[in-house]
Amino acid sequence: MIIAILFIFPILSSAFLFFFKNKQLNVVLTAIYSLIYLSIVMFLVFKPQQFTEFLKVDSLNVIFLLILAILQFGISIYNIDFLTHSQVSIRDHTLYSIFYQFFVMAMTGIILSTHFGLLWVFIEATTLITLYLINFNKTKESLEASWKYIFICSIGISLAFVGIIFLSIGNFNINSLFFEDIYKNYKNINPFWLKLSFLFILIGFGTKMGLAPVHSWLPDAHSEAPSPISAMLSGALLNGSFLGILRIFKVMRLCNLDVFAKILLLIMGFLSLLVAASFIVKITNYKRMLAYSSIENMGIIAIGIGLGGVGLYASFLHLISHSLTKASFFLTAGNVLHTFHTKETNKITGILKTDRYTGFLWIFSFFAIIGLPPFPIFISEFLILKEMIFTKNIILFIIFVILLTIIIFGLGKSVLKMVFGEKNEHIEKYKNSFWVYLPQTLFLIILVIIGLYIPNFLHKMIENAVNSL
Amino acid sequence: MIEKFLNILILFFFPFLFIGIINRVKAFWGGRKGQPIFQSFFDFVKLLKKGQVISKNSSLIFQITPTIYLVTVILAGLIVPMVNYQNIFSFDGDFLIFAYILAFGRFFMILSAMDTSSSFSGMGASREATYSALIEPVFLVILSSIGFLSDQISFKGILTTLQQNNIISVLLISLCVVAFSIIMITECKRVPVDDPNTHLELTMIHEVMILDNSGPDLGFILYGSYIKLIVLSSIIANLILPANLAFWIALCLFLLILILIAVAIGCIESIFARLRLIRVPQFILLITSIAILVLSIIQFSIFGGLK
Amino acid sequence: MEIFFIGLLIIFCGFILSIFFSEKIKIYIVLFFSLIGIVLTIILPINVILSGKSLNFNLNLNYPIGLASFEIDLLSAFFIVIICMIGFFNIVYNIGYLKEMIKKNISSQNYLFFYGILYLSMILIVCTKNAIIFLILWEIMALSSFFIITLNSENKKSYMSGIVYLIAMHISFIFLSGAFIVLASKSGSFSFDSFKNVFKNDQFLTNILFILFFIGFAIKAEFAPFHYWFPKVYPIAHCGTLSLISSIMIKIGIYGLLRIILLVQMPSIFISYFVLFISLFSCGYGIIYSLMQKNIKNFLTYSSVENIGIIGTGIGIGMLGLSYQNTIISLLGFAGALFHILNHSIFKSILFFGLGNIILKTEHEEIESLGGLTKKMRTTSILFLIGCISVCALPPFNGFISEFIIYNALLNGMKINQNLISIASILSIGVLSFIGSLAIIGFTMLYSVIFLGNPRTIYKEEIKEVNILMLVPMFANVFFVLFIGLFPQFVFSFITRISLSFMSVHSLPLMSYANFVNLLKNISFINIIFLVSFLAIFLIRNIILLNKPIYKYKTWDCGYQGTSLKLQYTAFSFISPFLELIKQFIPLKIIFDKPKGLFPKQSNFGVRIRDFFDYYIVRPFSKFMLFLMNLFSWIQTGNMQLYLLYGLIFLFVAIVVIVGVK
Amino acid sequence: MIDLFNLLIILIGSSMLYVSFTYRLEEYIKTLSIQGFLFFLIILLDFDKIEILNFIFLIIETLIFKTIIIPVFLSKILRKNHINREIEPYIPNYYSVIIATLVLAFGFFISYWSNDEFQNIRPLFFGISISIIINSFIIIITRKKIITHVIGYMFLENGIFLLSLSIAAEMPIIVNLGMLLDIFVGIFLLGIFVNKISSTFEELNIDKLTTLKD
Repeated sequence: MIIAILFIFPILSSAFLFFFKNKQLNVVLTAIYSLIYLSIVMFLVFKPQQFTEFLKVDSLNVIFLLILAILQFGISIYNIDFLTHSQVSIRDHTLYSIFYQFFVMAMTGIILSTHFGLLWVFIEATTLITLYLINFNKTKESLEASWKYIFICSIGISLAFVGIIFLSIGNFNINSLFFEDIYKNYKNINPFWLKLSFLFILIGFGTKMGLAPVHSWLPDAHSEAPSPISAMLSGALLNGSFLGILRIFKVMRLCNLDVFAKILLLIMGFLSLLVAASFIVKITNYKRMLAYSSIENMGIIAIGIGLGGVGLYASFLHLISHSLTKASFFLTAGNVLHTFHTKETNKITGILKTDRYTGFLWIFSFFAIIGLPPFPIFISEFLILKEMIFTKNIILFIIFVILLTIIIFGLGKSVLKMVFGEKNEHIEKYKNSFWVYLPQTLFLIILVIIGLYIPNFLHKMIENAVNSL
Repeated sequence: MIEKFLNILILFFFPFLFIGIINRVKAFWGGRKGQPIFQSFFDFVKLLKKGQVISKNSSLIFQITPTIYLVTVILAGLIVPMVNYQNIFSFDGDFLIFAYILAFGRFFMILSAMDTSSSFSGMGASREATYSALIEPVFLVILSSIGFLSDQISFKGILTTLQQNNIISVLLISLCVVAFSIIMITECKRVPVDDPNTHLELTMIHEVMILDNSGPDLGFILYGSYIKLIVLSSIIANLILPANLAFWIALCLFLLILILIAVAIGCIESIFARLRLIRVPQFILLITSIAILVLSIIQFSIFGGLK
Repeated sequence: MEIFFIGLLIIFCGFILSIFFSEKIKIYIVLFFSLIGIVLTIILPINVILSGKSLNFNLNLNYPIGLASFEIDLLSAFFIVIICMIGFFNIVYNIGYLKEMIKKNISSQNYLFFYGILYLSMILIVCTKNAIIFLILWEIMALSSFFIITLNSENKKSYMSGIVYLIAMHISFIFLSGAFIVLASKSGSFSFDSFKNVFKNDQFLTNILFILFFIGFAIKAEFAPFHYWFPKVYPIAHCGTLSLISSIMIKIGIYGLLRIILLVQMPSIFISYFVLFISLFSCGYGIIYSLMQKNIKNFLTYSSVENIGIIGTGIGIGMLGLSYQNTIISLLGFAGALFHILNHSIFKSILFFGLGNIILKTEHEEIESLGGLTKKMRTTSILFLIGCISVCALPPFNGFISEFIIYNALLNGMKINQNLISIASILSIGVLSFIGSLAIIGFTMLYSVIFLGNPRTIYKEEIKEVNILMLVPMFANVFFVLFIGLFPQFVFSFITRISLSFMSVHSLPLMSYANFVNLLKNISFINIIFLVSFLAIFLIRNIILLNKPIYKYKTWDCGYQGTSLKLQYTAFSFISPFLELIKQFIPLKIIFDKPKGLFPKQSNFGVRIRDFFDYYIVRPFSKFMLFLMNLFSWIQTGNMQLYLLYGLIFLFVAIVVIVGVK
Repeated sequence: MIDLFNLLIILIGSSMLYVSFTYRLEEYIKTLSIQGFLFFLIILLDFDKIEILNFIFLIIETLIFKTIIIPVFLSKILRKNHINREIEPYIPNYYSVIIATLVLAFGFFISYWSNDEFQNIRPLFFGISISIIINSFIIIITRKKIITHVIGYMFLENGIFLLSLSIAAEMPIIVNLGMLLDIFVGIFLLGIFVNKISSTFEELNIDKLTTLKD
């Protein structure tokens, strides 16, 4: 029953907030929600339980739940300062908090749902909820970004729906869209329809996940959204769609069609890497750059799944690490934006000299994302490389490392240029409040711990997830 | 033991005679009577008695260099075999330390030339550095190639290897003699690489480096360069000398060859003009090809079955 | 083994504590902790070298790593001793440097913290026996060195250098990880010991893997064709950092190479010649380019390329000895290489410390703008001179000793009656001596232009000697230079013990060993005679001059009466006779604005020298890569309909494939 | 009976031809409405197969939402923004017609081609709905007005709806609910968005929305 709180609380609190419209109250309630959320998830992680027929914690989604809990906890902390400082009206402030809570709720729905239809509904719900958040700044650009976001994602989601229809055509004899039922009766599924269904769901959810060639909304939306929301999008929303893909991937695997699925995932993964690489080297807007980096990392996750074997483990590890890293990166980008008032890389130099702590967070997030130890992306990428050689895919190995090197070059060029160098004269030394550094530091510390020594419970969790796949 | 004693004697005193002979030969070609045969010795003593003029710009390096130069040359002379193939220090790879000790002296000579902050000395220094860079590898390659012929890797062993037994040996010896002569001419800065008598600074090498030295320091440097002549000539002499001769014959032949070399240098300096500076590297690079020739002949003679 | 880790922990604590204290206090905390820590750390490795017994330490870590085993064997112990000793001098120097910085009110930006991480990662790398941990530490080393290079940089272009460095380290990592993973896929484990069998069984694979490893390590160790990164990176770092990097960190690359050779046990002739060839190439390349550098930091780092080449030559000849199964050669080769590693880290420290002092005081890095410092910084100039002589491998200092051993290995290599190896050895001797004499050109130029003569520019402020903390490490290193130069036989006996571990035959014919010790005794004897006779004659000279008049007068200027600072010989004109000989092979750009008209006002002459590999290979390649990436840049046009079209096309093609394939 | 079914489906498919032919946006909306009504007829014909509650939902969705509310809502937006025709599409309309025809033919072809894979649904459902989906994609891609994109999206939804009707008997009710919600909220937001965009950008043209690019 404890799961119910996760859904009931935001509804009640947003109703409450809607009537009172007080900035302090908004922040406090959001923070309370995130704290409750975190503690409940911590409880659930160690004692999985079923809420209803439709919502359940199983060994696969528990990882996603954990990531979401930690992420939204950190981002709620960040919100404390982010919203109070910026000049927004009380109405917007309240709506932001409400939608933020709804977003977390919908994400929880995606993660916990046990039914393809429900999963789909929740994913669509996140699209609609985040629409407001992306358009929060209400500029021309943000409007354009949110238009592209909603349109492309809606079409993608519709395609995913076609995929679900195909699935139900294929499993005519089972007549159910519960994961469990499908997994149990996998022998009765028609492979032709299953393949079609996988393709459509992959493209549909892949749109939301940001896999090339259907990634195109992602840079726009990520760059125009407020930084905490970009962090949420990158760290949580993309994962949610990935979970959807994993659910259908398992069906493919049971039906011995995983070669087909893996080839598709590999193609999309490498396309994502290629796209990310070709844009990261020339980009001039650092938030867009981070968005492309998200595309890259989603590509790596897809490649990991596509390789199978240790790659699965690596993918999950990468998922966790990427969420935290990218969240930290985006939140720091928020600090930078706040200090320098520009998203142009060329106009920013000397972050270290302007705001030393932000500078260090920025550069460490960079190192975390390019996979240097002691950050865990190193391990996940290493495992993926290992799997490539173990399965004798030398060509893939070479392409992979070349693209990664280009990406590192592109990211590093911008990031280091911003961090080092002379201080901008017209920008006064800015002292941010404690709250905008805390979450990033928290995330990075967690990452370093994972990178140096994967805790046993996490290791087991990932292994269970891999086994359940 | 007596050889070692003789070696030291030759090393310290023969140089003056050697220079005297050269000067006499040059005087002969010039139709003059020439200076006394030990004039260089008298000059040396005179210089030792004098005081010094030191450049304001110079530092300690300028003052220690002449001593270092002299010491290195003498030390090199102790390593090189002279009378009856005997040298004072003999061990495997001693020719390496020979080359490197000479290089040490050169190192300081260059520094001292640069120390005066005169642009003329700098010119000489840079030329000296470049030309010696070209000859040092050749020196080592030739010696180690000969060493390869007989598995000897000490100076003594290498120089005794080549005997006029067969046509190959004679060929090698003559090539080596040519090579070492060029090395000697370059190292000691004689004609046609450099002319010790001219005083046109722009074209000189060695003389221009020591423009600012005076008094005992100049004496040390001159003495050092005389000894260097002897040291390098004795390598040539030992190359030509046949092995296993009786001691006295060997000694006499050795001295004879040294004197012949002095005469030859005198003749060359009288007959030939100094090369243009641009041609000098080409002249020096000639020995690189000789070295490669020596190496290939030796390789061919061993692995081609000619031995 | 515990005491070793306790030592490391103490060092680490010192560096960690440095974050929390103010600038003035933290340097002493670090000094204190690292002194204690290093003493504790160095005990066991020294014991290992003395006793010859290796130490083990196992640690069970979580999933991707598994069993992490650390072992201090002879090779590791050797490197640990070098890192600890020379590294300690580096710490002292850097603390002195920071003291000067504090005077200038410049924050050290957690420099010491990253310094400590780098220091520890290097120590741990050399004793780990697990490939994954090796790679992790390798990357941590790269990361921390990145920070110490870039953090305090005042250079505006420092970010570009930083990224070049990162990319270079990443490429090195890729090669290494690829090779390690292939090995692991054959052996089933990431532990070093399990790799031995793979190497033993598959000759072809061994060759390929060795080349991969070699490239990976060579990028770190700056072997010539793989060195492209450092001319861009080093100028931004200050010399305290560079001395650590150049004298120790790049040796970790050599360590990796040696470790792989230890695992390969019996390298094939092909890879041995490969190593020898690359090393000789990098010798020549390094020294020729070092001559032409305008930046004094780059001068020294190119000279590191040369010295790494010499080390590599030793390794190559040692490997040839292994493949021809000749113990003496491989013993001498490896011993020479190890000896040169030690020597290079000693004299390179001196040189970089000296440069650091100069740059700190004059704030000039261009070689052409220095001069006349010997009158202002007397101690530094003398110590630097000793470093210069040593790096030119001239007796009686330590550089000569190691080169002499390598020469001896080559001379012995000649004795193997094989066409190829004899030619190779003789030519190697030629190349080595050639680069030796080029080094003389280079370092005489460097020293004389920096220290001798008159200043070429007017310095900002009065130049004084640096503080004592910056001089002490130089003195310590000079002591080692002299000690090793004069008494090489003592150190040699330890080094042969280490180099013996490369051979499966662990007993050397006593005869030949005694021979070499005698040989070195001879060298030692000659060196001592050299010093003594120099002192004696100099004394005599001074006695002669005692009552003679000594005039100080201006330099004789051949009658030309103009005096200008610019009339001095410059660095470029010094090397131009040599440059004339090789200028066809070097991408030179000569900038020459001729004086025009009857009354010419301004004219200009300059030469820009570019690195061959950077100019002809790396740059075109990276441009090509960027061009390739640019081919795809039309994707994100901003037109949403196009985005949908991509999806549609992808969907359509996939459907056709599915329906078509069935 | 089957023939009637197929006739209705083909009618829905052919209505796309009309859409690709016309310039007038009012006609688009009318077609949308007609399609909704045709769906209603199909459901009526399928009366016996569907359980009663689900049936009622489908009736409401098709007859009220698809036939009345959405078209009315859209035409309101049109009138409010004074848009009535689609000018200068990326490709001329006669090409659009040809392409639409080809796609429709392709739909038939697929239905015929993969006949043996269909154990449980009518082949024509599959083929025609695929062709509608592709056709609406083409409309979205070739037209420039944002409102046309919204309408195109509605056609896409209709295609999917047609597909889902093929298994309406098996689909749990929650999915229909979700779909309804999706369409409702989607249109609601899209409509608001069109208003917002028109007030921000002055002209409802997609060319204005290309500032975010790399």
